[in-house]
Amino acid sequence: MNGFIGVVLFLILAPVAGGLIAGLDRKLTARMQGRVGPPLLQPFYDVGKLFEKERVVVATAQNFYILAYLAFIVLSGALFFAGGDLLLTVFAFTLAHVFLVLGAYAAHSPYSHIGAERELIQVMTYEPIVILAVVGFYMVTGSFYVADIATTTVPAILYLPGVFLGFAAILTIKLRKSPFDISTSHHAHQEIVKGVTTEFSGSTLGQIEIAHWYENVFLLGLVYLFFAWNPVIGIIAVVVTYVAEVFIDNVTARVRWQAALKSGWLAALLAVANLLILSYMMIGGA
Amino acid sequence: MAFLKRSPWILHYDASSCNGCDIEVLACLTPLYDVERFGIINTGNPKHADVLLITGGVNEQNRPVVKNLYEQMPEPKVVIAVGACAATGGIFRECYNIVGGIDKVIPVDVYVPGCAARPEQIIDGVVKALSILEERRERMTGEAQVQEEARHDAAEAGESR
Amino acid sequence: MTTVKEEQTTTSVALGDLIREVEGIHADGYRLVQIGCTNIGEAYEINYSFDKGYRFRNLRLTVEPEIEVPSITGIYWGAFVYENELHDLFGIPVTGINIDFKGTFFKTAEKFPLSITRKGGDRCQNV
Amino acid sequence: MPKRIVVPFGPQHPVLPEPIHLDLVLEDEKVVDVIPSIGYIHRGLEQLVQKREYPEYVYVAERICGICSFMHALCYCQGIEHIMEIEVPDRARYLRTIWSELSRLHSHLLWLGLFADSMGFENLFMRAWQLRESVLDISEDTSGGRIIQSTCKVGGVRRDIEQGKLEEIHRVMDTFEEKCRGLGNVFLNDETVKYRLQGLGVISKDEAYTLGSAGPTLRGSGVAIDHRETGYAAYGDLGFKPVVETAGDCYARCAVRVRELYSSIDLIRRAIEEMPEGGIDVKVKGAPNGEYFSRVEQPRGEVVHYLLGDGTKHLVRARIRTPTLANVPALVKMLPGAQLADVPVVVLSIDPCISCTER
Repeated sequence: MNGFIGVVLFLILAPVAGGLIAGLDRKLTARMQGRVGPPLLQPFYDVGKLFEKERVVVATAQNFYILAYLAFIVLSGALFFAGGDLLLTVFAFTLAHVFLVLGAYAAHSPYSHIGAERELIQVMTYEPIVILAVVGFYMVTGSFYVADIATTTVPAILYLPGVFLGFAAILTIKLRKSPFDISTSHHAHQEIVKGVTTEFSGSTLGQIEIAHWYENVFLLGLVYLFFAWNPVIGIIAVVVTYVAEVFIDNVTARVRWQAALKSGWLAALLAVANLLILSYMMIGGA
Repeated sequence: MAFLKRSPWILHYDASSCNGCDIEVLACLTPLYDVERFGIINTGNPKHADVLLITGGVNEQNRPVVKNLYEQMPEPKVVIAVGACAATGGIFRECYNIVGGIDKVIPVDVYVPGCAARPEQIIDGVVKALSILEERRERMTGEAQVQEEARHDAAEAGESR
Repeated sequence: MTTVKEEQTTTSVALGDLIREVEGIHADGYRLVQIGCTNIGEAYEINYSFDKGYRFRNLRLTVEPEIEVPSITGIYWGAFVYENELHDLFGIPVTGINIDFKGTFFKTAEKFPLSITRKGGDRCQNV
Repeated sequence: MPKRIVVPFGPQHPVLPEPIHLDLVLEDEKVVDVIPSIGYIHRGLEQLVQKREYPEYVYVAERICGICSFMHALCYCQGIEHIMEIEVPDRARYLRTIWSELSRLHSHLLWLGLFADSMGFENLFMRAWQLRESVLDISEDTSGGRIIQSTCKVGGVRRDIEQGKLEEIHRVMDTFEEKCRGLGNVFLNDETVKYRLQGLGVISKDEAYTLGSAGPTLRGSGVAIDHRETGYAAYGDLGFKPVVETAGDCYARCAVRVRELYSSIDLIRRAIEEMPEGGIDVKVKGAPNGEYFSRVEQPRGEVVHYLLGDGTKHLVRARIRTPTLANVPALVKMLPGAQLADVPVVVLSIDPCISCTER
């Protein structure tokens, strides 16, 4: 029953929260750049506008793929907030991005194709860490279920500091921020125009935006899990992490994809080392 | 709901201007003028843009590019000609390679005067363009409704027969 | 009182001697500043300008219309921008350019707008 | 062999403020060949000399390019003055120097911003342009125009800057320099910026020299050529040493421009301190008869105005060779081997000014 309420709340509240977070993000970014920035509700205006625009379809298949992308992002978030299996959640999340890549490939534009290739590289970069994080949670709490992990009394962060740092590093990829905004960027201009989203316009682009809101809420949920033993600290940690990501966006240039991949895997190594030490301690303790 | 007025995304193109107006267009985005306050973003991607800010008197080589950009933008859209050259060809109107004004190539909605046009003037031009954009949107939804009703009527007529 | 520390010299050069002269200048360690052309009514004056330590040397080639001019890109690689310009704006046939745009470097409304004889023509010379 | 694809870059592209088109031949993301095509801004304004009288042509010269506007007017006026043997009053020479260096400051800050944008460093773009506004304020205060100033004319300058205002500019320069140094430090010391720039688009000293490059592109490769050394306007009195870096990569070109900011600020200060009294223009009679290759150091490098007059009010020919055109061959040599992500960075590292190039 609790799970059902979680799903309903997520479906309704996540886009609201995601949009507000995006608005705060833009405001904060503007302040860091010495500007006033847009109104808080700007992301909602943007998406509203996108749905008012004419539908221009470059290739018919792409709309289907984007709808599937949105659906699977929502599904993975829903599974998460229902307290479901974290492994399943992560794989649904990956599948969603495969649809995004397919959508970008369906359009005939070199920018969109290069963006799609880079998106795949990004998936390769962050996937190991996400899986390692799930393994870490299992090692600490003994369960793959979000419901168990969220109600644990064990401070996961103390056991998984390396995993958390690795996760924070790849979070800039997922939030599409510098230094790792190589496949598409939310703010800055790029050599591949808008990368994966170049060929999407109107309501299709609006769907991508909404998917991004759901995605951000889900990712911040994952951050929360590291601190779940104390909800107050958890929420503070989520806010601090997000502000730190915005800050990093504003003090770095974009790197090349090779460096993004390398950093991602270095972060993964850090997480592996963390887990190895953890398993050694547990075996030693047992 | 009129979201369009609150979120005009801009595409800027330099069609043979001297750069003066172009750097002023860019200056609008930066901290002193900061047009993001009004939800204005410089997208650089015609497929995402609502407003085409265009400078310069258009030369022969630019003519197809300008047309192409205009056609790639989804409706509703507006075109703002920034600067004297974009209005008439300006100081270069007698040059052998200048067509003379954006309106010789694509329809223009708002003309921003100046050589170079100042950022305040450009922002003013964008604000003016927004009401035109809103009108276009209303007409577009209106037309869609009319079409929908016509289809509905035709369907009903078909059933009753 | 302005004192500009710069000397300018201009020497005429015959078409047959152009390449040899430019080779000499290159050997002396001059860099290429520009190649420019002037339409002087019935002929073209082509100025090849070089500089070394603010000594400005200018070779002036005077050619009738339709006369082929050899490219100096074999000596100064970067000269292709100027030579394509000579062809596209003045309609001067330049032979042997390393990167030959064949009339597409400057696409003008009117072909060869500054040419004496082929103004408005549309046939590319560098085929 | 990897599959080759051709990616069109421009003419409309978010990182390019002006249209230039490059066909990039890529293997995966590596550039193997590049074919530039230009002409999107070719207006044919050199021809206007036959329709405008020579003093009026200054307005056209100013609009060759909106960024180096003042320098073009200066170069043209100095050329006419040389042909007509006009001696410009000392105060005018100093005022010209101040406006020239203000243009260089605003141009370099503009470039630094665009360069940061090309690396995906949006914050730095905003900061550079924010700083640039204080230069534009001075320029607006002294001439009425933010970008096109119209202060230079044949025989001198059109406006004077009164003593009080000069002192104010001198004062403003202190805080301005401090902020410039802060900004410059980020460009020269930030790790991600260094990572993007060092070793990228290398042009050796000899190559830069024989390719005929100009300005910071040339000086970034270790060649100390700066036309201000010849001492036109007031540079001869003020003394001047070119800024040189030796690495020849994008970082070196960036460093040259950053350090030129400081040297420009210094020149403005000294020009104000040594400002002579007197008139600001002389009366110009007659018409130019003769020819001259007038050269001035623009922010992007040396610009050449070849002016030919036949004793009438209309010149026979004005041929304008701008620094970007001279830097195109170097660009064609720099790009192959770079990653697609580096293309905007390399292209911007020569500070392309397409309006200048194509006239």
